[in-house]
Amino acid sequence: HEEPLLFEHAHDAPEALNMPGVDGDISPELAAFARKRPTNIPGLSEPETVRHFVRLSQWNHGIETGFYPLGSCTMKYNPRVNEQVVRLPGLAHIHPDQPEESVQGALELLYELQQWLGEISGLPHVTLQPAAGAHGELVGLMMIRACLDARGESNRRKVLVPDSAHGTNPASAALCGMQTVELKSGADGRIDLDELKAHLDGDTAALMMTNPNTAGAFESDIREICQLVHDAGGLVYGDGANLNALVGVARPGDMGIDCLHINVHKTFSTPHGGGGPGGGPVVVNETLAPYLPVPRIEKQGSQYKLIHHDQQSIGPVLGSAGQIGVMLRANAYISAFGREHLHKIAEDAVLNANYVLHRLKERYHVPFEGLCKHECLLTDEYQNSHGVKTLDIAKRLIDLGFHPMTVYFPLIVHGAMLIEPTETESRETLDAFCDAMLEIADQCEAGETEMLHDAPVKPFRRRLDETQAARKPVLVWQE
Amino acid sequence: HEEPLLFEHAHDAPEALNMPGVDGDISPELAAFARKRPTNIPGLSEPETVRHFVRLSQWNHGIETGFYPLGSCTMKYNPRVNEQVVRLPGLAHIHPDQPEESVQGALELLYELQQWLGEISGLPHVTLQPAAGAHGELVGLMMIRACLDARGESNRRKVLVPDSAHGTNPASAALCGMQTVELKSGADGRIDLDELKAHLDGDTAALMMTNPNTAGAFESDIREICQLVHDAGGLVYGDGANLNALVGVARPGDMGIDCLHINVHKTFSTPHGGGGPGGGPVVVNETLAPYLPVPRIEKQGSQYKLIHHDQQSIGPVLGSAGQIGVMLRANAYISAFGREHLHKIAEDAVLNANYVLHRLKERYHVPFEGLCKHECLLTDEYQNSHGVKTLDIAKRLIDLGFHPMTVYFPLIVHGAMLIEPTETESRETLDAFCDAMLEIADQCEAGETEMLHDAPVKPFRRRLDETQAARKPVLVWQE
Amino acid sequence: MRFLPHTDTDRSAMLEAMGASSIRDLFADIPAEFQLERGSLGLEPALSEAAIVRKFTRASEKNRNATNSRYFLGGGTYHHFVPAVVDYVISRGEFLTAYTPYQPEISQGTLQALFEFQTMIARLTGMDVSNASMYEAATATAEAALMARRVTRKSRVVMAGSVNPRYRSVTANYLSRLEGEYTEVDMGGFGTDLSKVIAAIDETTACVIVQYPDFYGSVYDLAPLRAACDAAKCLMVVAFSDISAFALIESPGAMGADIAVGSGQALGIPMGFGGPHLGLFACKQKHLRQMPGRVCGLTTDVNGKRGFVLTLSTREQHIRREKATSNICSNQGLMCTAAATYMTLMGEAGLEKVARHSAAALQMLVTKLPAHVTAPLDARYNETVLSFSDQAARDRFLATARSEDIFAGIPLEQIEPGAGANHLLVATTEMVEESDIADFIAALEVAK
Amino acid sequence: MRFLPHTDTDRSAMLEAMGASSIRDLFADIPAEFQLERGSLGLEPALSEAAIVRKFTRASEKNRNATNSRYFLGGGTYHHFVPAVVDYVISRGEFLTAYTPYQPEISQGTLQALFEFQTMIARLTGMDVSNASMYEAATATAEAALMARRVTRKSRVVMAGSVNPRYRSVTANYLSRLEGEYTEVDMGGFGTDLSKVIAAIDETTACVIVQYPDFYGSVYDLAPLRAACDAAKCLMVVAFSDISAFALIESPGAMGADIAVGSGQALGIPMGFGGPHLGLFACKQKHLRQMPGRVCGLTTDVNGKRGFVLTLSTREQHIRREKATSNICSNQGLMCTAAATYMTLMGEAGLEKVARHSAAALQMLVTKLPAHVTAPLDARYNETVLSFSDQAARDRFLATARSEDIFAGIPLEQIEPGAGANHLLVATTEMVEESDIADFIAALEVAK
Repeated sequence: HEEPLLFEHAHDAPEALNMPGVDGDISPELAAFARKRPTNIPGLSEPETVRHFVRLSQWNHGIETGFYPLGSCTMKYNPRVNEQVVRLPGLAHIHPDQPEESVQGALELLYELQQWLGEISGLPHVTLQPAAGAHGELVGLMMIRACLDARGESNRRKVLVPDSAHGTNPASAALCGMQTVELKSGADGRIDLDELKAHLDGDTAALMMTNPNTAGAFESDIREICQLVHDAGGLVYGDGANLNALVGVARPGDMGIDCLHINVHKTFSTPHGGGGPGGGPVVVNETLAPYLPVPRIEKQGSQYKLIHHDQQSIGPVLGSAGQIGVMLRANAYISAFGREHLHKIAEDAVLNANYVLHRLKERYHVPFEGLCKHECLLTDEYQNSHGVKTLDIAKRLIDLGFHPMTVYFPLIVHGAMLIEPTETESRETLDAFCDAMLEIADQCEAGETEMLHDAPVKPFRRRLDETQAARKPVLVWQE
Repeated sequence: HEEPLLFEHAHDAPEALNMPGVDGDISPELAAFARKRPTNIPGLSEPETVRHFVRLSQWNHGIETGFYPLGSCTMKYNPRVNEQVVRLPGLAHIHPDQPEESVQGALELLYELQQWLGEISGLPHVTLQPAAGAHGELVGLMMIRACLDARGESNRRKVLVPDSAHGTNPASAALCGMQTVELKSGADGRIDLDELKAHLDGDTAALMMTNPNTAGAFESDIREICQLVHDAGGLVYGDGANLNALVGVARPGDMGIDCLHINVHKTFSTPHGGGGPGGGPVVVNETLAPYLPVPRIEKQGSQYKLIHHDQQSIGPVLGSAGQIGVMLRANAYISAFGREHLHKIAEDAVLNANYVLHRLKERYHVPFEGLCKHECLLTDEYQNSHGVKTLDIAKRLIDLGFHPMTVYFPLIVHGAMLIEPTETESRETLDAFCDAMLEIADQCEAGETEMLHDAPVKPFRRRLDETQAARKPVLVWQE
Repeated sequence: MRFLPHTDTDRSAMLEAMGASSIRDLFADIPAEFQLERGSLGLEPALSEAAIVRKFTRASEKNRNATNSRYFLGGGTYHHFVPAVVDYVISRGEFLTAYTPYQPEISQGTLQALFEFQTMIARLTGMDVSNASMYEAATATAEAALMARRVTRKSRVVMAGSVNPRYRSVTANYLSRLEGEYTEVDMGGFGTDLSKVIAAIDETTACVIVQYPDFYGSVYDLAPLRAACDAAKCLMVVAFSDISAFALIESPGAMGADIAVGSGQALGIPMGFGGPHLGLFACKQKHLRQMPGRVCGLTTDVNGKRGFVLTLSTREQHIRREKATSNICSNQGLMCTAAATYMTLMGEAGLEKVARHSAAALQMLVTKLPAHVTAPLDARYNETVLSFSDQAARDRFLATARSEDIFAGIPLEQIEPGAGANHLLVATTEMVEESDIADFIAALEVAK
Repeated sequence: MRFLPHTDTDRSAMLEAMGASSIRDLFADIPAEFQLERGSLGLEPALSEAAIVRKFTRASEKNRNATNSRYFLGGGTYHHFVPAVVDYVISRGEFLTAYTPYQPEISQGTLQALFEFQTMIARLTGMDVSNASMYEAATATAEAALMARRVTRKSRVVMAGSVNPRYRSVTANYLSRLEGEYTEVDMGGFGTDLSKVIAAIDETTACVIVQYPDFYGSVYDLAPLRAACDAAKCLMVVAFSDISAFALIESPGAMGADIAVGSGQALGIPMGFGGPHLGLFACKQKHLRQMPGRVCGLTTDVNGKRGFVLTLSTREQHIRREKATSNICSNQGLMCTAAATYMTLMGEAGLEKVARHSAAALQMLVTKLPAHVTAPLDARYNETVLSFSDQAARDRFLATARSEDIFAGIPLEQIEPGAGANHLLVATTEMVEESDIADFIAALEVAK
């Protein structure tokens, strides 16, 4: 059923809510600045507010309502106990500037998470401050830049980025005042060592790489790659978006990566929330440790401290110590797996992706042969000849009860479909998804092109006109 | 999308959860009684469990998803803050047999509720123990019986019940070992004083009445009715299911009612939960006060006490002091309205019902003229000539986005439709509902009979075969 | 008022449409003498939401609770773990704010959950069928006695004295208003002596009610009683207070129960100071139509698709009125959804682990008891009676334990008024840690 | 492991289907030297759910929090009331566990909520348009400076010294890696002297950043700055830290801001030890295409029905890569839904009441100050600076207040390292009761 915009509800706002606090006078000095025009925020009664947002929620697909095989996004189950514990009053209702002795419990949980992230990544020095993955990239590059400057190599501003990389990589480099040079991927979708060598020089600050890469393939030359970059005087930045393939099985730090951000809203299951909040802790080795941002959480004796000032630090990158609630959820997730089970995250994630690949590889074009890690890459090449594109397949999946996979990314293949099932999906669900994909392939071959172009027909809205939206943007409601 | 029964999910249960506590040996004596056959409870992983029940929830209509005009059920908005406060650990995780001094906070809130219910009803002596309305009826009748026995009138076992009464009334009387005599309603749907007089005699224990009655009409002769019963040596039991019409505006105790149960899941907005839990506190006057069940909550000085034994009490009617969590929600609801606003509950509820009646009365047959209180009664008389029945109208409402009203109750009219909008619905919603009802009347007159017989077509399931279900009952899943 | 959508403009417009001039015009049928002045009731001033939160928080903090104490209380209510998922599911408005599923087309969520609930309860108790809940265990026990009378058309009810005293007193209370005899069989000790129960059976007996594990935690073989009931053509009713037991020990059904009733509070429902809990009612298929309460059944819709409805409603009060099998209407629907969610999450293996840990904790405790405290040595599930030399010794221990934030048990006479005041009813669940037991034992030594 | 659905049977069957013999076969592309032995990481043993609850409960109870203390802390984070409805809405899995709404057909819930959020933020700030959030206020301020450079094609950024020091230092940090000048204007006192700011503007200036109300709570007229910016053809960027102010006082838009950035934490989001909060970004329509971050726009579907999509994505990193307006990708989506719910529940009148009570509490506090403490007497919203004779006097008061469970304020030098150590930054919200103020004043007297 339709639900109007709240501005369209057919009545004036009910009387104001009963409010606690001081129902007294404001100062005449402040009153002189009284707002002259009404805010025109309509307001609904509580019953109507709840019904409005509950109804809106029903138009959404979420992990709790169905499979969400978005490649590079790691849409896994978000434990409910995590939502419960972060709402405990001593964690939810504390201020970042309370005296340290009044927040030792919170600091203890955060410090523990720092230690764990260091251990899991093999990069023992950690900041929890970055608010998201892209923010972590920026922070990591700032640290690399600070390190190079400290070495007297302020000329090094070139960042090598494979053409398969996430778009945030070059954007973060630009924001850090560095120049991106794109590396063309090899025929197997991996980094081409010759291409890398050709671009490494005395101006090179870093290589930004994602491993496994965005085609789902592990960069098996990782040791050599890191060695080449280090020999050329640069550092290696790891984009941790795909860490779910490795957690508990292998550590980026052991491979030669100097600096890595971790998307806790991917690997450690903090909910995506329709776009955020995320969390992008950055883990580094000894080389970069002095440059970590402030405030830092440290343990001194039995006391936990927030260190606000440090000479070599790149300084603050956020107005607080981080997205604390998100970090606490990550602590809870790791606590639940513990030493005994943590590797099962990567193992089942990789098992699931390879299983999907196995079931679909005869009917969908696989651009790069071999094992995949936690996600598998297909293209629409076989379907193109029937006039069906990746977008049609994606939209048809909606009618069959699934969220589409990531489409048209990575950019290095035409019509990419990147599928990431994660460790929290059952074989039953994977089979149902693969069956749906095979049914689409059948329908395509049977010439049901029009039906595929018309999809989706089941959800609340059908295909939306994005061109119209962009050409004449309407971003706020006008009565 | 379909969701299988959990027994049908296509895999074995995952390994057992990690469990706290003592992972040790049980005694050999107990081990001798070990269960021999497996429970065969399949078990799903946590992600699958959540998805299973979230998907099931999506097939339900609730107050939060739409209008729920069920007459005699008082489906009003259930405040979210009430759900929050009853989950506070000092209220949710306490045992009924903890020492009294360790549960003073809980007892205080319950005692306060008792006082409030007494004040609101005009019947100052209160038990919170009955678990639901029907349970309250039984408890009230037990007290009436005990009172009559104490008067030496153990012959009085006859309970007069109008034919418009809820079915629980005669059922509760039977369970209390009393005999029901049905009073035929007058032409206006109200109690016929002559009919009442004709049945009052020396064997009469009580009149059970609902006021306003189930046709939504106030029994304006209430003073005379109570007087007649009292003069005949009987007591008057009030069915509080319709208290929402009176709360803050008039008090049953002032009218001569001796004993009343209060459905807190109706009047005081504790959620219905798909059938329960409810709560049926009983409030009585001085005459019946000695017979209240135990345990009772009393205040002695500044301490709150649970009184477990009392000579004249009818004894315990439940294994605990009541559905405490439900009572706490009722306290929170009354707290929010307070002295200043409580009457608005009845005022807006009655306003809404009369507004609906006003908008529909030209197109739907109104069996009893005049004002209604918190609900209004219509019948399908005008639609019958077009081959359309109450059931068809109800099912068509589903397609139009509304839960049906109560149908075929009360039994005193043919094809009853009993509509109760409550105070928490907006004019906008009432208008939309009335528009839908008028549209159905139009469709009926336009001869769209088949469409109306086919309704509903929109929900997840269409009309279900109730005969088949009852004839060969399948109540458990057989693999 | 934040729950009321109308503005005064709305109210005026609606009144005007009806030709009324004030809301009180709509109350003209209520005699003026009964109409209250607005705001005249003796209530507190309205509270803001923040003030309500503050009020309840303060009240909550006056209570000590199981999350900040060591916990050994039982007697029908148990501190088992409640997974966050259970509370999340029943907090969703689609379950929480739905009515009884009388309109099945838009209530399939509640109905399928009920069907799954009934199935799992039947399997766990070993019975053929389950209903869709009663209020709680005591009233369910009373309803079982009434059902046995209907089934057997006999009236005498025999109740073992080792049934939870609260179940006994509520049952006695229910039955006392009705025709027919009710007999309680005194047990003597802290366990069940079936020979005494069997001796009380005669040919007028409709049913025998025992508890298993009994009120004192004792587990025993019901086979002799089953034979005796067969001989007397009466029903065997088995009550229970912690259903978690049956993941570990033989079920009432396997022991031959005709009717099994008890508490499902262990299945994901917090203690909540006594409620809302979950009354369970299960029986043999052949007695189905005499069962009280709602049931959910399988059927198909007009398209032939599987669906669920409330069924056998001709037993119920809204159809049968005074001839109904019970007067129950509102039941514990939401708690059924909670229990279904809990059992799904646990599965067979998880349920068994809960039971095993609950029983192992008791065994560990009993094994470590110092000599001045005695406990029975026969089969107990997760509850037993500790006996002290005298009341003073027991109360000294209770006081010591309280000072260490240990709720060490319930003085037996608090539930069973006839019991001596030197006994303590002690229960364990999977929430009891080894260190809690060590602290319990240490307190015993201190208070010796 | 309760989050993993596979049994070992599943795993074997899947491996067999693929022709693999063990899961580690699937990791053959990772050099063996890098592969860890299972269970070899230095982590803690796995915890049951109950143990996780216990661990976090214990940690939580080590902290004193705003629900059991009197609270006067601000400085960018405020203890406003969070209605239960807000938390309920964002706890629903359909909002909580959804991804960024790139597939609009099955994301209309998130999208419509975003559109409503953008509209309400635009109205409250008095701006034309809002984006769909930034991380928080400090980074949003930095992004505003960068946007001003793109719009004006000039590079100098002038920052008033009365902007929250954390916004200043993060902005300075962001800008320090890029070309262009950055100047901070020292203010001297605890307020904003616009003449000093205006004096710092020159023709190379891209923007001037001020805070309103400023870091010290001061409210002042921005008209002179607007005129100066017009003259210099630079943008006026207005930062804010408690958006609740604008329900009571003139908005940044009404004051002429080109860009308004700040925190939306006041809109139903708990303090949470510093996050996740909500960064807001609003600007004039004409600068829309230089705005960073996601935006939601209105459009229609193929049936002509109104719907919403993420739009203007050609500004963003996943399309424009190094030429994007920002690198931001994950934002604070769920907090937008929280804020939209909060504003809907409050409405204009409720928001105004929150602001009025917040300001009235400060006014009451300042009026009652004893003579040994001074505070500015000009217009302040809900925050001000109290000055003591010396650090010892201030710290004596803080200690007294702490012993009474009052969090009385933030030592100014904790946020502004250059400040003298005799000042206290004190904030009030609608959660401060009259009795809290009385206790605050009493503590001042005691510690005199």
